[in-house]
Amino acid sequence: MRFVDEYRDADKARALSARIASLCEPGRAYKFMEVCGGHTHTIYKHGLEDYLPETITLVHGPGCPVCVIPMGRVDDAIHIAERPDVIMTSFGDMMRVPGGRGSFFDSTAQGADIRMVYSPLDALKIARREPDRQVVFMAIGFETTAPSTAMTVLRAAAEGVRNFSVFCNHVTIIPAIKAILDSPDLRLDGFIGPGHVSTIIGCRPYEFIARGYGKPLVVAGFEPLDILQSVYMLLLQLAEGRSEVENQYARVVPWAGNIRALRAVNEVMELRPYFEWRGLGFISHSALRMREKYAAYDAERLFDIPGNRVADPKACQCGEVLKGVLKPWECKVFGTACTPETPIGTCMVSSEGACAAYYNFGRFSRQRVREATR
Amino acid sequence: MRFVDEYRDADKARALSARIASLCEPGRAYKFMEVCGGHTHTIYKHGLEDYLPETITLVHGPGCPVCVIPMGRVDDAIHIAERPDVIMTSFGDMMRVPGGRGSFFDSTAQGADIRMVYSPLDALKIARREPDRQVVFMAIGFETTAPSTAMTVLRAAAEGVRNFSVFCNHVTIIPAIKAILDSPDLRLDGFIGPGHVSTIIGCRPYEFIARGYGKPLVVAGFEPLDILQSVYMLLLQLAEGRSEVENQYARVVPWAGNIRALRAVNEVMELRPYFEWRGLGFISHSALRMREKYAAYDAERLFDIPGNRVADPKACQCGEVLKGVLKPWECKVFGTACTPETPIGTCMVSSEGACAAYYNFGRFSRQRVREATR
Amino acid sequence: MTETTREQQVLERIDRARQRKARVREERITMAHGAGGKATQTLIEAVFLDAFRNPLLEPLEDGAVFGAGGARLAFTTDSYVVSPLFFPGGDIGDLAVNGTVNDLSVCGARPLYLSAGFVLEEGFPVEDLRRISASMARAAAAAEVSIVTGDTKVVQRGKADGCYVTTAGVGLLERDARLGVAHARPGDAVLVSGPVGEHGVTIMLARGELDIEADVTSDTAPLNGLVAALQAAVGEEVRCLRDATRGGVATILNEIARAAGVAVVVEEDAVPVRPPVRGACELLGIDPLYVACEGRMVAVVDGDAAESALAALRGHPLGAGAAIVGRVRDDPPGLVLLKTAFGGTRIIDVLVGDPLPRIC
Amino acid sequence: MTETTREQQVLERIDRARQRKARVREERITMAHGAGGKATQTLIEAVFLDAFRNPLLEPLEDGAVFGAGGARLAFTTDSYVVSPLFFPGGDIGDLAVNGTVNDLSVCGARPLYLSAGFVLEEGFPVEDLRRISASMARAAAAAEVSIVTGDTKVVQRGKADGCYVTTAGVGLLERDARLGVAHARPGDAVLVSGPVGEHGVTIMLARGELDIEADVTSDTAPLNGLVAALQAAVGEEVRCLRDATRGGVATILNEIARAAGVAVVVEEDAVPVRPPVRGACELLGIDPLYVACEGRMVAVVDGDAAESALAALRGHPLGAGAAIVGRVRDDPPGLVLLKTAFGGTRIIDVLVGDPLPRIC
Amino acid sequence: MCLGIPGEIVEIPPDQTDLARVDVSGVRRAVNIGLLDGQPLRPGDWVLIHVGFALSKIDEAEARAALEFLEGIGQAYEDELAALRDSSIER
Amino acid sequence: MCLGIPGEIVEIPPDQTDLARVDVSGVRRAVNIGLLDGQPLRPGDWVLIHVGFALSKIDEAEARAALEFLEGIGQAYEDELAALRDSSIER
Ligand code: SF4
Ligand code: SF4
Ligand SMILES: [Mg+2]
Ligand SMILES: [Mg+2]
Ligand SMILES: [Mg+2]
Ligand SMILES: [Mg+2]
Ligand SMILES: [Mg+2]
Ligand SMILES: [Mg+2]
Ligand SMILES: [Mg+2]
Ligand SMILES: [Mg+2]
Ligand SMILES: [Mg+2]
Ligand SMILES: [Mg+2]
Repeated sequence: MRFVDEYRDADKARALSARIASLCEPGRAYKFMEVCGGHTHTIYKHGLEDYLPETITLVHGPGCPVCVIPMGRVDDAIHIAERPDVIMTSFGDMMRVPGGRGSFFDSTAQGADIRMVYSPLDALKIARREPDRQVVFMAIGFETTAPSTAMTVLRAAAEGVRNFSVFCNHVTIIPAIKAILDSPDLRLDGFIGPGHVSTIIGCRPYEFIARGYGKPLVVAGFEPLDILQSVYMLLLQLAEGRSEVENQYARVVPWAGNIRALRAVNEVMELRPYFEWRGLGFISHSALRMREKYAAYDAERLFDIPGNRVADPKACQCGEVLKGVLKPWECKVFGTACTPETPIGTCMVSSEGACAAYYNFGRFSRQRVREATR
Repeated sequence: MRFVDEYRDADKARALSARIASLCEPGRAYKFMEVCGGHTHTIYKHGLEDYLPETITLVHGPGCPVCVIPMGRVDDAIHIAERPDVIMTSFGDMMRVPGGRGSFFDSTAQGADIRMVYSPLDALKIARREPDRQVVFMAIGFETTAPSTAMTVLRAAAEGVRNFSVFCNHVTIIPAIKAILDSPDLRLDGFIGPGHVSTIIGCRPYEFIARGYGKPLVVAGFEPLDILQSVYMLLLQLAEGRSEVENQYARVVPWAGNIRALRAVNEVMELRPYFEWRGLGFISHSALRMREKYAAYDAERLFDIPGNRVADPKACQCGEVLKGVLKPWECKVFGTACTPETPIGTCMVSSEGACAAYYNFGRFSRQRVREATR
Repeated sequence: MTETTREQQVLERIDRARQRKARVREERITMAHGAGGKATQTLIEAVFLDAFRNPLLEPLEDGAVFGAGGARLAFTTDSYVVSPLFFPGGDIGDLAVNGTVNDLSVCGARPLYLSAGFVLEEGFPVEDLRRISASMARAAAAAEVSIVTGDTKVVQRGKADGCYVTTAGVGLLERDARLGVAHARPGDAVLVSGPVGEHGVTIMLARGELDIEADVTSDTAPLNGLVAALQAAVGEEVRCLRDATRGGVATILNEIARAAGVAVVVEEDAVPVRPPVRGACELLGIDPLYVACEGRMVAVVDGDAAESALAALRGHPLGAGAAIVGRVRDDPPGLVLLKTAFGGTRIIDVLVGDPLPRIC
Repeated sequence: MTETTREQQVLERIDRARQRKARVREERITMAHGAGGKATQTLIEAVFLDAFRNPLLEPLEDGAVFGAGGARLAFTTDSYVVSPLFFPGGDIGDLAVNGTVNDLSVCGARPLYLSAGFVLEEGFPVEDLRRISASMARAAAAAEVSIVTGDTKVVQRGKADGCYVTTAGVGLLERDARLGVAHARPGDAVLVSGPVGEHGVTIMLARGELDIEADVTSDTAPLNGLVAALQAAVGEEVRCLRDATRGGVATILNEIARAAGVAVVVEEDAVPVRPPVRGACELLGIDPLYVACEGRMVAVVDGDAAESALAALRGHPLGAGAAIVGRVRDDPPGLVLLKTAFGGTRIIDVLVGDPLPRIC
Repeated sequence: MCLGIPGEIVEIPPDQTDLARVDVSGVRRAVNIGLLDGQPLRPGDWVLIHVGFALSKIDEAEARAALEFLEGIGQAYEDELAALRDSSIER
Repeated sequence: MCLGIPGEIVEIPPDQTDLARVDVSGVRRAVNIGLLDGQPLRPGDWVLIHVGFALSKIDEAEARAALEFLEGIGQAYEDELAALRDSSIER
């Protein structure tokens, strides 16, 4: 067992597909939101829509940590990165994300020292190796990633490394889901819950959705069969009149989450009163910042940052896409002015972004292809 | 008048040559030392020996500032240059001079920041442009060059530039000439005096040679006719039984020298009690160092230097060549182990060095050429 | 208007946008311009093709084919800037020889003579240069070509990364086949000559920054023998050949679809990928189809000759892992579609720049 | 033993030492290895020739000449790393085109097709790349060649100096002349096609570090027209042609003397040097004979054809400043001698590295 | 959200308690297991890897159960298809 | 010793008293004239340049005198040669 290929089996997919079709009430349209950009990526990458009846629409949610970083924060990070004493470190995903003054890649082309890392621990390693430079880690990600940042800060503190700091942009998913549930313009039938966030926070935090809003939520894995099964489980709940939090991804997600990880995050970080989400605006208690106690590791405290809000480009409809109100192709600039090589919005940059996933993987007429390959 | 081509005229040379020949006593061999490497360069570069009778031998003296720098000082300079905060600046002439651990060029290949400059003022300019680095000027040269270094230090002090310093290796020619006159193994009939040194020190300092040692000296310019004329003037003195200091180069050299320049040097530098000359050993009061007052501009005080004496390679006979005791081609390694691409001694590096001049310009049989072109 | 119709209109609008003349929007060169993807194509078309335009350059094939003094020749060049210079399975030297041998081979030419231009960084170890030269000599001998002319420049420390090599090559076209990506037509079969992505993964891991270990070695190899074997078997049926380098197999398939105005439909299951390459790509969140090879080629052959072509490739040591990976279709023109192992369909597009390691 | 005899013996010993197989003694590459002088020759012979050895490479001419498919072709390459990229009279673009055109021309070939490989530094202005490309295109048009294939690589900031260009070129030999430095024989005349050292001085001054101003512009130019004019006039009488680049005219004369085992005797007075080049060289203490040109060539022709050759060169705009500068003699073999303006004789040797500005 | 990859622990070096060598399809990397403190881990166990950290231990029993469910559905589907075929033949 | 080059002053910028623009065969560079303080300098004067400094002002009268001496020698030489030729003809 590799816990990968087993969940990419076309035969099982056909069987599930038939079940899904049989669970759909004739004439009823279903809208499920996959909260997580990882799911969006899987859906397009494997062509999962080919297994869904036309009456089921998968709506892409706000769960791409790259897509929700506002332009001003990118500018702030670049401002830090441009200091000659600084080595900025970042996940590859952030490199092309445009702020108001260009992306990290644009910045390196102009001389900033920005390096891709696979892990925050790699950034710490660079700090150890280059003691004369200030190494800043551009921390992004949801609850999945925050514990790794926290653990790295704790290790830096334990080792007394003094030239390492974190520019903290970690966000939390629950307030964003709540914002979407409260927004008037979207009717959803259920949620495909974020599997990897749930490895940390567990399944309980979603119960308000099932209880308070009456929407079923299935925490789902990231292989295509995981998602297909989750759709099946959502339809089953609807058919049976239930609205519960279920865990399709029990092989990985413990119901209670990872206490050790939550403790590490809580030690190092605290909730911000509010944080701006790209496209969604300010959301209360939706992000993390470094605690006073770890001020020495907080790039936001160590470096002057301009902290300017940058308005999204006029044409940008990322907010509507992130809320699931618009499909990517419904944005007026999609695929013409906004493409992966010239992204206007962040959803076109990250491969988890709904626009990028649709553009890169889904930009064709299924109907014509079906005809051509008949 | 360009003060150049006028002194390269072959007709006048032939006339002088005839005069010179007519002044030579039949059967007598003459040995004149051109003190200055610049003269050596001119002699070979223009093929001046073709105008001299076989009975006149020009003996090359110690007047090449590059050739006399001992290996230990090169190592010291490289030691400073290898500091990451230092930009070493140097005249092109020094770049290939080997110390015990290689040359400036070898050092740049290994990462040191060593830059060629045309003038010490250019080094000061770099210091102004790069205030975060320490800019060190590798000062070499005889009295000709020391005033320029001194003026540059005075300007740095006046402007308050604090990241500029001088690694002072200036030497003075008179003690070296005296050492040669005192050496038992050389019989000379007269001296071709260093013209450009004399622009600064004038002609008086040579009088002890004419009076005390009874050898005529003619301060000479650097065009081939200047040297030919100086030989003529020396022969005339000998023929007339005189032994005087004469100034062939009066168009450039004032009898009294340049007081302003001597003052600048005296303000910034003082005589060292002794200094090692490559090949010649320690000579008293033969070099300059920075005065205490300008300690802030003295690289020797600012940086730790190893200050090791490095013994010349065993095979090296530069000392004998610099004293005029050996002709370059008489050194056992000349042209085989010691070549411009793999110099063992410094005389093979600088184009003023007697070995390099002979190797590059004179390495052929005049007799065979005369036959071949007859 | 139904949603499907609206979507359809958007797709057509996009298609038109993509047909437009390429324009470099950036003011400065970025790494993406060298990654072999869209940015590279745009740079080449909007700057170089625009300036140099001539009928031989225009097809932007792997090499130019022309007649001179009665002979039909192919001519190509590539610059090599790989880091590290030495890596499991090869070094910049054999890479530079094989790369140019391959570009000539896929033009249908027999590679004859190579040139080599070196840009060396001051301080570069002479011993490393000897190793590189020895490896070039071995690669040249293996490919039966001679390095007949060259040039050496040295730049100051900090103005290069040790050693850059530019090779150019001249080859002779001995048969009349006119190969070109524009020649693919519906019904043709698409083959790859072996497992993909091995060179690129090897280089990524050899840099050491990712702290990942795997038994992967570069696939660098000369393809002239393999091409000869293919031509001997199905010479007339070969439409085009391309060696997969930067941008990987995906980029080549897109060039074919675009140049020939056809659709290329690839079966994900059929694309050979060795487990460690798959594992590294999973860890890094990248797609092996975009990862560089240096000894693999894509061949488009007449559909009826597919099996003979496959047999010919597999009969050669360098083609042992060859596979038929897809078919050419007429619609939708210009697109490369992937039938996923999962049974779905998606596009394989050209990347903007390098595939970036991805964590989210 | 007389002093003269002893000196003679030493000179012979040196001669033997110089005949010995070249050996690279340095452990690391230095700037001298790229300067075109002795260190470059040694590196090429001891590393590259040693590794790649084959009869076409062996003569180490400006290009290789071979037959392919019945045609006689010339093939050459050069990498360009000039700094600054733009300078009075040209830029790296026309330099790269002209340089390869010239290397083909002096092989006796008609230059036909060029390749261009670019190594770009991240951050390089796209506008500068356009300027360079436009200038390459103009130079190609002027030389009647086409740039038919190319390659682009991008390296990280700090791993190049803006833009390096490597061109290779293919030319066709239409007449049977076998040119080569080894063909010079006693009695031949040596010509240069115009004033020397203008490119090198222009570059030195354009760097701005020396704070020297002068009205000098690069002499970069395509020599194919000039070569054709010379061949039309005295085709059979031409022994060899060389374009003077790094190392200047002096280096070429030494290659001739060494390869043909002859003496070359040059008249200093006859060597054309424009006043500002002379002035800059005086200020810097360097010799114009060692300074690079990019549009001048040295021609060795039968002595009897010298005047016709001179007339042919002077009849072409690029040869207006041509001059007969010397003669080939039999003794002393391997040496280049200069009869100075002053009436003396001296050697012109090959430099170790770049001519260094000299203050003492 | 966020890329998570299953990997098999192949070694837990005794000297570094928070590091494990993990294998993904023959590819190995050191992974920080500090977030699984208190959970018994040994070679052969599978973990979910994210940015160099193991976020959770994979529960093979749960995995098997889920696959059995999927296979069950698959089987039921095959049966239905077969039934369908039979019925259409009868028709 | 040390390379010294004659150059002609072409300009003394009024604002920078210790700098002069000097021309050498059409090549121009700014040269520091601080070491010639107190000597009147103006365009047309020649100075000896060394490492960016003017070391001395060239004395044209002296230069002319020296050249005249050399020409004198040359003339005497020509006369002698002529005499020699005459005498050999006579002989
Ligand atoms: S197409 Fe671009 S601007 Fe529009 S929603 Fe998508 S990413 Fe945002
Ligand atoms: S040949 Fe070399 S070692 Fe001998 S004296 Fe000359 S420089 Fe010194
Ligand atoms: Mg190719
Ligand atoms: Mg190519
Ligand atoms: Mg290629
Ligand atoms: Mg060359
Ligand atoms: Mg480097
Ligand atoms: Mg050439
Ligand atoms: Mg060439
Ligand atoms: Mg060339
Ligand atoms: Mg290429
Ligand atoms: Mg640079």
